[in-house]
Amino acid sequence: MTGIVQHPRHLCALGGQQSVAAIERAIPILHTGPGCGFKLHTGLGSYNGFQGGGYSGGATIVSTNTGEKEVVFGGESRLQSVIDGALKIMDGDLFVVLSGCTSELVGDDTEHIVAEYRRRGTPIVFAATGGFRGNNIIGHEIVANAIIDQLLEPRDIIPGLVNVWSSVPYHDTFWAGNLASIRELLAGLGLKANILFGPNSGGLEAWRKIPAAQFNLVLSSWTGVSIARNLNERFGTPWLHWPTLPIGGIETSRFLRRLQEFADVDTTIATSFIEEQERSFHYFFERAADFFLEFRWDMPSHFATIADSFYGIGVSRMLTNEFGLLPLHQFVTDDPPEEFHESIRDNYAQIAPGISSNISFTSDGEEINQVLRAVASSPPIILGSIWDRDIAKEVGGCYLSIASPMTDRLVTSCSYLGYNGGLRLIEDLYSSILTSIQ
Amino acid sequence: MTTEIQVTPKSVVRQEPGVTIRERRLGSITGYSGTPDELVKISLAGQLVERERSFTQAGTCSSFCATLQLSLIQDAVVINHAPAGCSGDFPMFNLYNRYGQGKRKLDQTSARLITTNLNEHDTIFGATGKLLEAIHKAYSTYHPRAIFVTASCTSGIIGEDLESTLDEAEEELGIPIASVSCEGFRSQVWATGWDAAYSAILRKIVRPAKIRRPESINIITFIGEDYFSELLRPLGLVPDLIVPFTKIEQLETVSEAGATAQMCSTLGTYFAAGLEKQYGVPEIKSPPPYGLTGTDMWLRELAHITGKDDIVEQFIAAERNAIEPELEKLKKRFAGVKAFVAAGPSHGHSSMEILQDLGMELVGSCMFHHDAKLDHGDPAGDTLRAATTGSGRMTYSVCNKQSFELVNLLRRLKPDLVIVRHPSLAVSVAKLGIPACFVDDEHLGLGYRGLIRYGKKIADWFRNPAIERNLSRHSALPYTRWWLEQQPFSMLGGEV
Amino acid sequence: MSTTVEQPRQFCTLGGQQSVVAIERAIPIVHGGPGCSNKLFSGMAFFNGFQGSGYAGGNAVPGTNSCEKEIVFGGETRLREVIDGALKVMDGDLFVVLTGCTADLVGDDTATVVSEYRERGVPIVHASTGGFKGNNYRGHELVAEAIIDQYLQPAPKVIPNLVNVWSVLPYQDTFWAGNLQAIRQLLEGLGLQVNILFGHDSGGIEAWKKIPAAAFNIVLSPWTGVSIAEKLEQRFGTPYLHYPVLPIGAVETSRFLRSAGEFAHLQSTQVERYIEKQEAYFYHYLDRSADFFMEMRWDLPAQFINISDSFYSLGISRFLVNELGLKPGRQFITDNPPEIFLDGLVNQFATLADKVSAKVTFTHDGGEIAKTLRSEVFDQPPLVIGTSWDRDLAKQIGGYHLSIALPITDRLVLDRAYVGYAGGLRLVEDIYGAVLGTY
Amino acid sequence: MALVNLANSNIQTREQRLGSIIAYEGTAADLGQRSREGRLHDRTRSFTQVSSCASDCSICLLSLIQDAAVVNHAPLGCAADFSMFNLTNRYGQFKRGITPANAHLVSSNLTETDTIFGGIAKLEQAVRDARERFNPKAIFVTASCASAITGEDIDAASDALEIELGIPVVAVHCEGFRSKVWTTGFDVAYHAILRKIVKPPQTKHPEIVNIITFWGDDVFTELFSRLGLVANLIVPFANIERISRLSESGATVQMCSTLGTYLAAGLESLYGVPEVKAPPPYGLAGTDAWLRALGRVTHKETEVEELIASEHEAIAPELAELRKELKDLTGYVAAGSVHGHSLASVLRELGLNVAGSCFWHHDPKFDNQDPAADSLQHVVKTYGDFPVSICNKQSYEVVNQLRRFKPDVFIVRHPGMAVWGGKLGIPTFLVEDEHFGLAYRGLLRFGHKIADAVNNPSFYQHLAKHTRLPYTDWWLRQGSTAFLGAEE
Repeated sequence: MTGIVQHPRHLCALGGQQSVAAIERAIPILHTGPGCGFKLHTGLGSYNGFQGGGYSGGATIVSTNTGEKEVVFGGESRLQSVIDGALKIMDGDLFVVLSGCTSELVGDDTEHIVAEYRRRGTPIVFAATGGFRGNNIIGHEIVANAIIDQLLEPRDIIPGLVNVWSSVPYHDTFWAGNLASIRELLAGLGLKANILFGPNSGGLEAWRKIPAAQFNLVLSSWTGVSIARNLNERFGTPWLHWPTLPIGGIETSRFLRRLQEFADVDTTIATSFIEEQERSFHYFFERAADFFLEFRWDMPSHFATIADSFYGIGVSRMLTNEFGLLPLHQFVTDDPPEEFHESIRDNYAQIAPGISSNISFTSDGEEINQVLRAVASSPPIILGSIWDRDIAKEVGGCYLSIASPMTDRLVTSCSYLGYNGGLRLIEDLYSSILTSIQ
Repeated sequence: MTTEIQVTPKSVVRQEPGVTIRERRLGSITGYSGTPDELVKISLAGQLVERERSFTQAGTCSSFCATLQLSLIQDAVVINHAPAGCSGDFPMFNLYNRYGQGKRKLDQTSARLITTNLNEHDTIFGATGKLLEAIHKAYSTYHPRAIFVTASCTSGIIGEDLESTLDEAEEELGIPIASVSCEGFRSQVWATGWDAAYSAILRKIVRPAKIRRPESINIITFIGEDYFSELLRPLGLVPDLIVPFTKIEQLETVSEAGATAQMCSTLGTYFAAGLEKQYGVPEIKSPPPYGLTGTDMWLRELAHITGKDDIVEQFIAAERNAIEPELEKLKKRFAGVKAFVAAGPSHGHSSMEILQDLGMELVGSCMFHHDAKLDHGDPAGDTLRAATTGSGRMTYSVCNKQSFELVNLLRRLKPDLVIVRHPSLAVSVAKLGIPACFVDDEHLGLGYRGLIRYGKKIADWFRNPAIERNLSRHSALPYTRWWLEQQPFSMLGGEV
Repeated sequence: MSTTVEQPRQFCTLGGQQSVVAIERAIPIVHGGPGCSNKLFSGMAFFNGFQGSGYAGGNAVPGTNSCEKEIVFGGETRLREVIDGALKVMDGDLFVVLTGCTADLVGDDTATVVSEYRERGVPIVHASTGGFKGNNYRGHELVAEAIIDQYLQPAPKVIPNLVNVWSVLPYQDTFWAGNLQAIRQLLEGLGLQVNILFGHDSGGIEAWKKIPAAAFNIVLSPWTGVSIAEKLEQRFGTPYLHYPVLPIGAVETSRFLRSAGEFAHLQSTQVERYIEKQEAYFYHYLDRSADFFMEMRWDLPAQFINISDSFYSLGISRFLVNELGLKPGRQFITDNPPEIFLDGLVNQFATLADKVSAKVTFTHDGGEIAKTLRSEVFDQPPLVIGTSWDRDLAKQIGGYHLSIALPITDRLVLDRAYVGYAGGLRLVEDIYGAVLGTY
Repeated sequence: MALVNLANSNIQTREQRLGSIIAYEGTAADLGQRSREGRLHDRTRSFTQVSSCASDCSICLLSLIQDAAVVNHAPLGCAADFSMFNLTNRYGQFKRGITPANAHLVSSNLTETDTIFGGIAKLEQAVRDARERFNPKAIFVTASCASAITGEDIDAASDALEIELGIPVVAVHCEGFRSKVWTTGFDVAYHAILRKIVKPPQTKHPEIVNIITFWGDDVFTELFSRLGLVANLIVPFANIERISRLSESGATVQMCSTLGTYLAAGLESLYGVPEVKAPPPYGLAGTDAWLRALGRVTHKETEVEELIASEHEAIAPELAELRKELKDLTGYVAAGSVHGHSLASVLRELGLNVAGSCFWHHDPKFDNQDPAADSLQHVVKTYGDFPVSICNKQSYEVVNQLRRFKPDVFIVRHPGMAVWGGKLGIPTFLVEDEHFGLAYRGLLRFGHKIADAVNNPSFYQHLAKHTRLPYTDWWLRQGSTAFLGAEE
């Protein structure tokens, strides 16, 4: 997916700045051109559910704003003065220097400069996130690995402590809500989640605890695997990879049972928690059943997801196995590394017994539109980003924004993960359909 | 006896409001358990008698049926002379209205419905004053072409004199203002509500024909999409779907049409017969055009009445050819599938024909009532007989959507698929884990191409009955074990 | 407000049947005409967020479907038949017979019939809910009062910290199930034991039996439920706290929790610790999205208009004014509050915040609402928070629209809640989602 | 040297052309005087936070041309603001009764290999795709830091593609690092339009007046029709055909010289379309002067006088009310240069005091070289002096100043800044519609907006109570210029 892109859904590696902003009291320092940081805040932070800047994001992001001078004569001294200023002005516990296209292309030795500060005891690390190195999901991994490699020391294991590597902050518009849901689900099994990003995640202290975890949970189709591998090499921490968004009754229980097994949590605790959650889920499922049974005669029976594979597969499985819809065509937009393609294909190939979905790996709007024009024989449900509103209209389909960029919704703590997350998505989806028909 | 219809030369002459309820007019019943053959036989022999249930669950009433038809007339207003609770179905009519308008590319507007909101005081001192207030409000807000006033149990029991009140108002405002006697308690057969609405239209709206429009065919229907054009236009005929989404002006001239047909004989029996009696608009009496044979017969009679015999046969042949390949595919898909139908007659009978043509085996059905005869009185119109030639010995029951009986019955018959035609029954079926297909567009399965549309639609659900699976795993039914061990119709009393 | 009504937003006393449906394993038995129960199901439960039948609602509701015969000769024998059947057929713990217009008008002595069964030890009560007697807010109270009068026995001893909650109406409030769960969590957060009485996991008949043992009642409602609490005070001497504002968002929820804590004589440190934690959560998101509120407000609706019952119109107004700093337009209150509560409500709106007040109109007639608003001038598109009826009106006055009150036919509602800290966030998401969704 | 050199695809930055600066602290009067006397020197900040770049400004204008397409030759991150332009587009269409549709934007998605082996092939592909997908009347190719540093020849590529596709394909040199003054991006975009879109006049339409704007509501058409003139708002929501005939208009005006300086002056020097040189139409005096200048150029003196008289009278009572309500309030303005001057005028006109202000940069002169257009001088002369700082959106300085000046209301015109006023508990709003306070009626609109904000400050109070600033106490005790270096 290095082709040209109309309607970008993921941005460049420098987007890792948002992951820094998501760590409590962490300060991103950009060694880049003047517009980069704010553009990325715009695309990932504000015009994506209007999540906003928060503590150290948005307009506060520190940046060298490299100009002609730095491009010609190099920007290292400029970087130093900006870091000096940041240490005085910005009230933070952790500083992450991210390099952009300019400084990397002109060849500033940012790594060395940052290492100097670290030697002097400053909690500061360097992440090479030149825009051309890959997308912001890679950027997220680069940032995490940078902190791990440059800052973390071995620690004694704390039983039941689990590092969670899942939603990419800000890029997943619902990341904060989703991570909170994961914390609650794990707590239900008696596990202590080390969430690392977002409110009440503990900031630098939580990160220093990473080596003490019993295991790492990679709850994502591929993002975070490189982090878990890295941690496994450095600290020997085992890790569980669960590639499907646990959403709705069936998927969440499936995930929790696997987790219980891997973490070998007492079965009775797990079972009673799962049953309680399912009872509540199905109280509402039963009530809504009248609606689904009596309205589906004129509602779409096929759906398409235009999202990253984590959401795509999770939502597909819920809509198919729980609400009786059929997959039309799914678009994987997060540009997974080659090595993951096969497992992702397999996952879509067995959404339900005898039910599979065609998929395309692309984030290019026009390519998506052409496929949809071709396959949509009846009006489908389309779950995607704001870019996909027009094609949904064109093929007479129903539409809900679940992926970035998102400018038709304001998102705060909303979560699409877990039992309640499933109910939430169904409410939002069918409310938008009902609104559109009257 | 078709003399039930008030016949007069000109509808502008005042007539007595209201209709005789179906129990008396058509010998209709709501309780029966047996086989189609037997039911057809005793109905013809005039030996059909009602059996009452000692235990019953909430049903539906005439007021619902009457208001549904009238509230969808685009330039009329319906005033419900009742306590606020009787307007519980207003939001539903409003959604039907907006939704239907959307499909017909009309501006989406809220349904024009008003309740007189009767309270304790009114029940003692009377409420004709409030009724007049409502009429004036309706007139000043919407400037409607007509106003319908639907009665309620309360207005009926406290003996509100609607007629004189409405006449005054009609004098004053100069638009038709019709009373609709659809008090819920008057009939167990809620379909009586259709008759009440149509009688109001016949009395106050329809005008004697000035000209004749032989090519125009009245189709009495609900809210379905206009698939009738597929059948009529090739014969050079124009369908005129009534009453929903029409305007008063259009209803005034239905007397000019070349014939009247209906998508469901239970729905339009009074209206169709009335138009024939009163204005000589011939009624297509053969069963509605669903299923291959049904459609053949219907088309032939339509062609005969409208003088199209010459072209109809080749049209029939062509259509049957056109759908053949896809129909075969669907038949394979549904081969051996055991189906059950729970619906109102005669549309339920039509569904039975469709399922059989799609290659399913009918293991039983349950209709919400049964009319011993129709207003036109012609046995040729017997939809039950038409639908069950060959399957006349299956389990057949009549029950005014008593879900406790239906659930009990289905647990015994264990069908693979159930067609449901009435709100909030589907979920009871689904809780048994049986795919419950609720098809709200009554025209979906119409004619030849309808078979394909219908088959494809339910194929998708049949392929992935996840909702039913999950409900059966996680949701309890509200019935005692004792009940589920009884015979389904053990609560049916003796004949009365 | 007994004038004629266009676009109804509340129904008749028989609507109390939905409150029975909301009690776990309780079975309503309707002694009324054949269509009443179904109409009310369709108006309150289905075409209102598509809440659905549930365990024993919708078509499962036993009913006498009274007809000509019962009207002329009386319906008591018929009623007995149906009760007998119901006791055999329906698997329930509590049976509530509700009368409709027909039965009450022809004067069936339902009370006696039902009491006979009760004397035989059947858990059954009778609520006289003839539709003409009032609206379903009153119907809800009648049902609760019937159970209290005819079924509850004084408790041997009071359970400290046990509180009964009387708040939003099942089904009438489209978000009742989520809201009641939210209220329970909030009060449990203070360390109270909460008897929520309606909805999933509320305990059914056992919970109702515990009512007399409660240390106190909370009426979290502008007026509905006060009569219930008064009755409980008379019968069992249980004191009650009447808190009239539905708490949405941090300011209001914290205010509510403090007065609840005070009334229950809880350690204020314990209360404050909980509040602090919840506020931190709430304000994290308000802070995070502050960019949006401030950068978009220049053109987002400056003025909001509520068209809903006193629960929401008051709760939402206080939230939007005191938390988001929005400007109130005229507020419409549609639940027909009894005379004695009117001044209190008007006063609440007159003092929404220092320098901020709102005009109030009490009506549930869509025609009057439309006329009033069409006659007003809006310098910027207003935000109309009301029912699905109000979509056209919002369009006509060039405003934005969100459905939050009965009837809701443009949304599917499951466990969504607008009450509490998280509820406030949810409401903000929905309001601005509705606005942003228009382009 | 002539202002516009059509032969050259590139132009001088504002630093070079106008001597623009991004750092200053003092007063409006002093800043104006130094500017006029050529004694204005920039200062460097040793510490900085993110700002904006030229690419931002270029794309936002070009992507709103309804039948054009923009190809961003850059890594995907530079496309991060696509979704913002898309909302601006959809929203603007919605307000203008056009069915909302996505903006025509494509990124060539440069990757590591492209930086080594070159990305021109991908650019060509992107342009061809854009042609096929949107069938545009013109395609703009916007450069990026990466494409510029690796030396991609986008001019050659564009010219070749123009011949191949038969529509204008225009290179736009808006790479972020070239200028510290991001408004250079406007100039580059307008230069591209002058170079390849605008045609020499076939005929003249003296009644048509070009109005250089952003995406604000159209408040001009009605106003101008009363003068017998036709308002021609450009370039957002215009089409290529209309833009190609800018040379035929009777005059060009702007609501903000920071935005339109290059285009307005360019149209005059290339095609003799007179530029109306006056302070911007904000505040009574400014609007009067602006209209009179317009009247002179278009020979509508009498109509203008009538208009001025009637409008003054129409708003007088309500304005008096507002002034009473807002009396003694103090405001702080943060906005892009000239529009900042305009907002200051509006505040003063409404009776507020300008406690402080912060403009993103300062142009000591404009391309028309005419002192009549000196907006800063106009404010000072009309309303008196006020504190001014020049700072390219450095929130740490703004926060520092806001805490010092403690204004009653904070008026912002730029995403990302408003929230800092809120976090300090100051009633704040962002003026996204640049025409919101324009002319006479705008004063009233604006006044009511301020009243609403100060009458119910609850939102800001809660925010301030529950939020934490990311700045050290040390910094908040410093003067806001602590990191400004010496004059260069």
